[in-house]
Amino acid sequence: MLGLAGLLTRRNLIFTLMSIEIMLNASGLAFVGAGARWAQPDGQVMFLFILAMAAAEVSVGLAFVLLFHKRQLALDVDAASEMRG
Amino acid sequence: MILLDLILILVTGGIASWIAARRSAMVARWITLASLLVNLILGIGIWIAHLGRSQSNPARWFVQCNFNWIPQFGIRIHLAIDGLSLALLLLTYFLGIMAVLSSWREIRERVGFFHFNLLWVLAGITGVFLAMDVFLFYLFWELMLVPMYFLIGIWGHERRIYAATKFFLFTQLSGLLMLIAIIALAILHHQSTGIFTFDYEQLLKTALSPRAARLLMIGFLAAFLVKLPAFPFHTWLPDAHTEAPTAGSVILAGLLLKTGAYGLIRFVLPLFPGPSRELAPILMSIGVAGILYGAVLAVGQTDLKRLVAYTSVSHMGFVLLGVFAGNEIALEGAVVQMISHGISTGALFILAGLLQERMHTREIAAMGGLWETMPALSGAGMVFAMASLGLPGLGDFVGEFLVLLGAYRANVPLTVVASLGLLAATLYGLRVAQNAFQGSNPHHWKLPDMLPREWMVLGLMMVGLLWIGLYPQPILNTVRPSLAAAQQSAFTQEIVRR
Amino acid sequence: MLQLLWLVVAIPVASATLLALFGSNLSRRVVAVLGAGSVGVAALITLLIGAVFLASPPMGNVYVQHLWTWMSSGGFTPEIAFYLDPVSLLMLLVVTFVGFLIHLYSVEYMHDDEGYARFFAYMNLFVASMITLVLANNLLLLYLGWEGVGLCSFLLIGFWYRDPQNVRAAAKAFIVTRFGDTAFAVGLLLLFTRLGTLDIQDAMHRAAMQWSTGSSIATAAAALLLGGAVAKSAQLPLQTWLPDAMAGPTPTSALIHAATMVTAGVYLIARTHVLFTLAPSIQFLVAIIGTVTMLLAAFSALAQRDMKRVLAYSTISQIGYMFLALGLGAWSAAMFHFMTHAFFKALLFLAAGVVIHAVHEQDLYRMGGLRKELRLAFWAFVIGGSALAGLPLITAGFFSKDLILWQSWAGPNGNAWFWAAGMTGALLTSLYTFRMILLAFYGPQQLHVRAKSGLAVRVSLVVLCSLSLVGGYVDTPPHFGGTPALSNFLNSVLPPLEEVHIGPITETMTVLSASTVFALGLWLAYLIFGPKRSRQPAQNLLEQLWLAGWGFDWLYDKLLVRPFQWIARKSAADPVDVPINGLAQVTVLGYRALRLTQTGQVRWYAAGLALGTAAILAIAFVAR
Amino acid sequence: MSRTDFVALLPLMIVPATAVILMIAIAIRRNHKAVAVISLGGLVAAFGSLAFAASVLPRQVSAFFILDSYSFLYMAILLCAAAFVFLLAYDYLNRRQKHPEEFYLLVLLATTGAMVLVASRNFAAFFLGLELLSVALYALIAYVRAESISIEAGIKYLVLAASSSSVLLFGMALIYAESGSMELSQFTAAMIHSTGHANPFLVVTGLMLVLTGAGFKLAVVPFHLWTPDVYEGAPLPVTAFIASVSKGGMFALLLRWFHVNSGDITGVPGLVLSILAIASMLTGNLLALRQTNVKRILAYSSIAHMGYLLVALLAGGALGAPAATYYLTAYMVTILGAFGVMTALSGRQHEAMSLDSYRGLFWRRPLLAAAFTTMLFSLAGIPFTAGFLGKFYVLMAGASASRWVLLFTLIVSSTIGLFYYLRIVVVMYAQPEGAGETENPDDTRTLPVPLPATLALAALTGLVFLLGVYPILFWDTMVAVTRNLG
Repeated sequence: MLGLAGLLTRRNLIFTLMSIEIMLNASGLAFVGAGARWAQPDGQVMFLFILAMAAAEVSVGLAFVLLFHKRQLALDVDAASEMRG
Repeated sequence: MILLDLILILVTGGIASWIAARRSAMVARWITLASLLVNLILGIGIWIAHLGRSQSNPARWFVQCNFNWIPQFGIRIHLAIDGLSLALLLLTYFLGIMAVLSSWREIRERVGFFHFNLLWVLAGITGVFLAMDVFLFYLFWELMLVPMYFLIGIWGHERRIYAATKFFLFTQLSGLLMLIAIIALAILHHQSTGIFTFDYEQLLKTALSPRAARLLMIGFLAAFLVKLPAFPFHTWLPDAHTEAPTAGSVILAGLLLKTGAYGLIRFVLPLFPGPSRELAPILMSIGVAGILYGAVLAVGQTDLKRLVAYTSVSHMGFVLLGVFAGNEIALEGAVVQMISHGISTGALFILAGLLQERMHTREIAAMGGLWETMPALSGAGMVFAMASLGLPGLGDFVGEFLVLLGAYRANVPLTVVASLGLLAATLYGLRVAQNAFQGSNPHHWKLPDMLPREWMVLGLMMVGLLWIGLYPQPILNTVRPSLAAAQQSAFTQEIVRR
Repeated sequence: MLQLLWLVVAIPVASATLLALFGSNLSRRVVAVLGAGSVGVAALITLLIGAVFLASPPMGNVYVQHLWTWMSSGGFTPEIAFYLDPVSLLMLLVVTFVGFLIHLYSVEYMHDDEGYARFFAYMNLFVASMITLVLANNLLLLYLGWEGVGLCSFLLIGFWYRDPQNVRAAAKAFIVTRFGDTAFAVGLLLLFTRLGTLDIQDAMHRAAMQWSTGSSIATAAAALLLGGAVAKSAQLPLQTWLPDAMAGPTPTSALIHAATMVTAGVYLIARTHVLFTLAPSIQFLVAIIGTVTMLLAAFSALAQRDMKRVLAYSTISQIGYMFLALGLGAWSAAMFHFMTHAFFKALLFLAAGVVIHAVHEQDLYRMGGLRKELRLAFWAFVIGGSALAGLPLITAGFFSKDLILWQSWAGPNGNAWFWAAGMTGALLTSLYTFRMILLAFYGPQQLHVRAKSGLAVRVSLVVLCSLSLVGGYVDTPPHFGGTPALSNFLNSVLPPLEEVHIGPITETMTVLSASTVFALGLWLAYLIFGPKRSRQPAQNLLEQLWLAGWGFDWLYDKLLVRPFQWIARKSAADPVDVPINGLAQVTVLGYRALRLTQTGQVRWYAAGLALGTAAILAIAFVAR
Repeated sequence: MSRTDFVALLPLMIVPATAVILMIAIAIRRNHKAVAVISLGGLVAAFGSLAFAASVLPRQVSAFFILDSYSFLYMAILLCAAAFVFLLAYDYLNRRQKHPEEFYLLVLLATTGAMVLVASRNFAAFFLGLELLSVALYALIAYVRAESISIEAGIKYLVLAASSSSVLLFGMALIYAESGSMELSQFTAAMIHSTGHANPFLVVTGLMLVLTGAGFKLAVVPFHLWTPDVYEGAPLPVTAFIASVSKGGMFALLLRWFHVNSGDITGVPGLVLSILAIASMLTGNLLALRQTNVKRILAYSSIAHMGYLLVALLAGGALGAPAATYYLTAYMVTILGAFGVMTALSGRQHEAMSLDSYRGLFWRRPLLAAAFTTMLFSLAGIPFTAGFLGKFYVLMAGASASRWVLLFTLIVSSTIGLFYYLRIVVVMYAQPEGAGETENPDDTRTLPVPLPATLALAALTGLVFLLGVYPILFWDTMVAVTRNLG
């Protein structure tokens, strides 16, 4: 999926978050589609949930981005690899 | 109930001496000694109480105690004692006392914790010899390891960590294999009878398909052969024995190895009669291989304790040979061998300990000509060396000869090869006796001879060996019924004489 | 009276224990009293018992004293019980008596040695085990004594433990004999498994019942026992340990390596003669071994420089005679020769001890002309020597050897070859004996004598001298009094001597030729080694070979010792450990490999997530 | 929504309610002690309400929640775990945090999430609970702002958790698309006959994707990569929380919906799960083999332990579920204890992570060391500890389902595991020389263990032995509770 690709390729944290967003929405879309197939509202309900959650996630994520930026003036994900092994 | 006490005394004694050690090390030592003495006396009491019985009445157990524990799986705290357990228990406490006395001066720091571990190992061993519930047996089997691991790992010599870990891993892996076998056995019993039980006597009645029996037996064998140790699963032993402190080596060689043999006799033979008969030739050959391999490697060693360790491999090979030879003589010989090997090898380790205490080395090359400075100790060394090379009149000979005698019926060529072990034994026996004590004294050692305490320890052990060597009958009478019971199922008909 | 039998063992054991435990704190006097006294008492008791036994023979000439059942397991019930019959009585008398004399001798001889108490402890222990061996009523107990004497011999050879030479010699003796012992042990296994008992009498009886003559089992059993006997009695091919065993103190050599222990093999075979008669091939083999050993050892004795080594080889050769006798089926002849040999060989050794003590030298070629200063020793040597060489009529050795020689022709298995070999042996014997005496006591004196012998030594020497002279009259051939007392005495146990081959060789002829070879040997010795001749040892190759005891040592060293040591050294690091440590290595490698996956990079982790998902999807669909 | 429903939901409400109260409290005035007390009180109240509500079980509240003895049991366990986390955290926070109050808030929320997971009955509830848990965790992990590694850990966890949950969602979507119902019981159906559907392709894919999501939370190979970093980066109490509560909640759900009582799991899901289990057991233990950072060691070991749990899950049958439950409980107790000791040993600057900081511990702080030893042995499965009986039950279950391959992997890998547990033990009992003291003199030796932590540790150690020696207390209930699953 596009989102995944983005997640893997882009080094910039912002982009990373965005691609996560995309992935979430994709699955949301899938729900809607499924809901449509069975003509049930549940799909849309689920989609709403997902949106809310995505929002929450991204907000926290952005907070991290700020902190991280403060620390090492960069938005490079790979910079965040102190811990390994 | 008294059986439970045997264990509890040791457990509490251990804790007590740990606490007491904060005040003074001496107290801790005395507490340990006392609790062991009490147990020894209790054991002798049981013996006296049932001396006559062991022949006369058919009842299997002298004393029993049996409580519920985990009812869902029919796991019970079932302890019982018969001749075999009794003999081994007496050995346990005897050697335990010897171990405490021999480490009287050797252990200086953390005395309390040392004796705590010591007593807990012995408690575990006691449990192993008493447990008649297979699950409980496994618990004690494992309980032995942990304190022993600490004994080696904390008070051991240079490569103690390596040795201790190796010991633990070997025994643990093999133990887990046994655990699976135990569980599988219980489940099979459950499937056939609908009741969950781990009780020894119940499981004896389990009907097993030959294939299942063989697999389960292999599970049990894994644990026991590693513990015995049988070639080629022995490599943990030289390291552990060499690195352990004196007391540790004594208990390892004298008792832990015996738990393996005990397991073979108590569980493998009666639980899996069929496979034991099928696999007997293989196992006997393993035993013989161990006899020769251990002996040859012993000759090659330069480290005194390591040498003695390999002699244990050789001696326990005799035990394995005897257990699966499949007749009364060999089996009884195996038991005698277990006991006398416990004493003789234990004594040799104590001796090595005394030497290391004085010379701060275990290298045989660094010794030589010690006779002129320590005649008494050297004399003792000579005696025990002779014992371990199987000199008639001393314990080991009786065991080995009976084993060979029985094995000869089962398998002539193997026995002939095994008797070459006696020859190899001469070589390492002389290596101990001569390279350490005789010859010139190139390093000009001037060392104090044995102290009264050390005299007492080694003297008692000599007496023990002489007793077994010249009049083993009491032991034989004590263990005979249990061995017979173990065998009836295993070798219903003795291999016919040709 | 006979009930005292157990004391004969118990007393030496007791004193040995006392000496071992407290010897270091006791005064030499006490030690001497304990050490020699205990054996003396044992000897006295033996005399009493012997007297009673002769005066009023018990039922069937046998007295058995049961002490306790050693062990009892699955029908295997060896006892600690003593069995007294003429044969064991004879052995018992010799052991305790010669034993006592040698102890007496040692009281003085070892007096200045630091290990005085230790020495007597070992010696007493030896006497005890030897007596056990002799009196054992079952083979296991006999084996106990057998190993016991082996141990004591080991301890005494290495008595002066500071010299690595001695230590090595001790080890050699122990290991070589242990070869035989192992064979012996296997023999016991076989006997019990097939006969169901190790009680000597029962076993022999059942064997005679169950096994046909020449049956493979009987052969095997006999062969195994023979293995034990060969090693103990230093016969081919296991004779190599005895010459080195001379490293021990001289009394030890006298008692253990001449008079008693080394003849245990003879005793064993005599005891189990039934087996050997059931296995003719093996019995014949015994004769062959005896003959060959006798000759080879005699040649070696001829080339030795060391006085004690000469005696050692002569011992081997004389035991060869006994084996020959056994092989011939002349059991009582073997016992007879054992007895006389015990007397004169002990005498020779003790005398040699005196000489060595006096001049601190064992090399014959450095001695010479000692006869003036060491009169007693000289006469002891002359008497002992002529007994060994078989000086007709007046020495014990003559009669016993003559009996064997005659049997080697006339006996059931006898033939001309054995007879001839026996004669050659006799010739060599007298040759090397007188070589020794001439070299040591004639010619110019080179060393001055430091020590004179005291009372104890004199007494024991004199007694032994007289015994080696008169000891032979207990059993004389027809022409000379003809009182086969000993043979008759032993007949209740050992089958009587029979004479199947008559003519062309007659007994008279044997006697005469024996006497001639004696004289011939003496004359040759005088020619070659006499006072007038050069005193340099000939250096030709043959003698070198003889000196080295036919190079057996060299052979065994190459064939057995070195290969084994090599294996032991190579495998010391326990090859089995390698694969196991390898396993450990593998796990560590696994760790290293997996560790690489923990890069710490989010994107890599995300990729891992994706790949993982892909993987399980793949599995899922492949599996369907 | 009737009154009984309300009663039944009580526990699920009290916890978030407490959170709300906390918010207000904090807004009014910051007071660590008070906050701690309130939150503990909340947990206790919730616990009590469990007992109270137990009368109306079992009950299905709306399409979202299923409240039966099973979910209640797990809720109870989770609540206790959270309580222990509080007790351990209190002093830790005192020592190294200016504003420790929000911690409780977040933990309470996360706990709520976990409880929702346990009780959830359809995809929506599942998703809600999961996200509630995760989002709270993001914050918690990066909670101690002093440490840059915490932030790193936070970012990693966020990115990965988010993407994994999106995968999970997609999977659910697919299943929904195929079956047309949001019921979690679809899983069970799918487990049993994934081929039975009109379009198995979708179902299987969905199932696998769901597994990915779940596997990520449980840190099962190959979804484990985050574990060590997050464990290391997160503050110790949080690590303890992740290890116990978040995994516990997730596994409870998995056990409920993937467990098949009729017998063991077979077919494709069975195969996949087995592979995951084996991979986890081996990988986890191997990765920990030479680690020198205790936190990471425990992280890796947790991977292995999840593998053991999967074995029980796979075994199924009458024994599987209770065995898994027992093992999980034992594991939670033990791991809480282990991290508890580490927390108690951690000073102002450093957490006691490096192996060296444990050198000779036994001779300085015998009791703490003894407790730690107990925990390690329990993890290693030495008899008389909870871990052993847990393993024993798992083996029983596996053996009765005759899943021999899994069992042998289990014992082999746990032998490997023993090695590194022993390494820690050895260090603790080694002579107290070496880097031990010099590195961080302020703590580990002088540091007093405060009352709450002491209580918690004592209780946990006690529990470990109780679970190890007298299992009857728990076993029966677990059997009863899990009887009517799947």
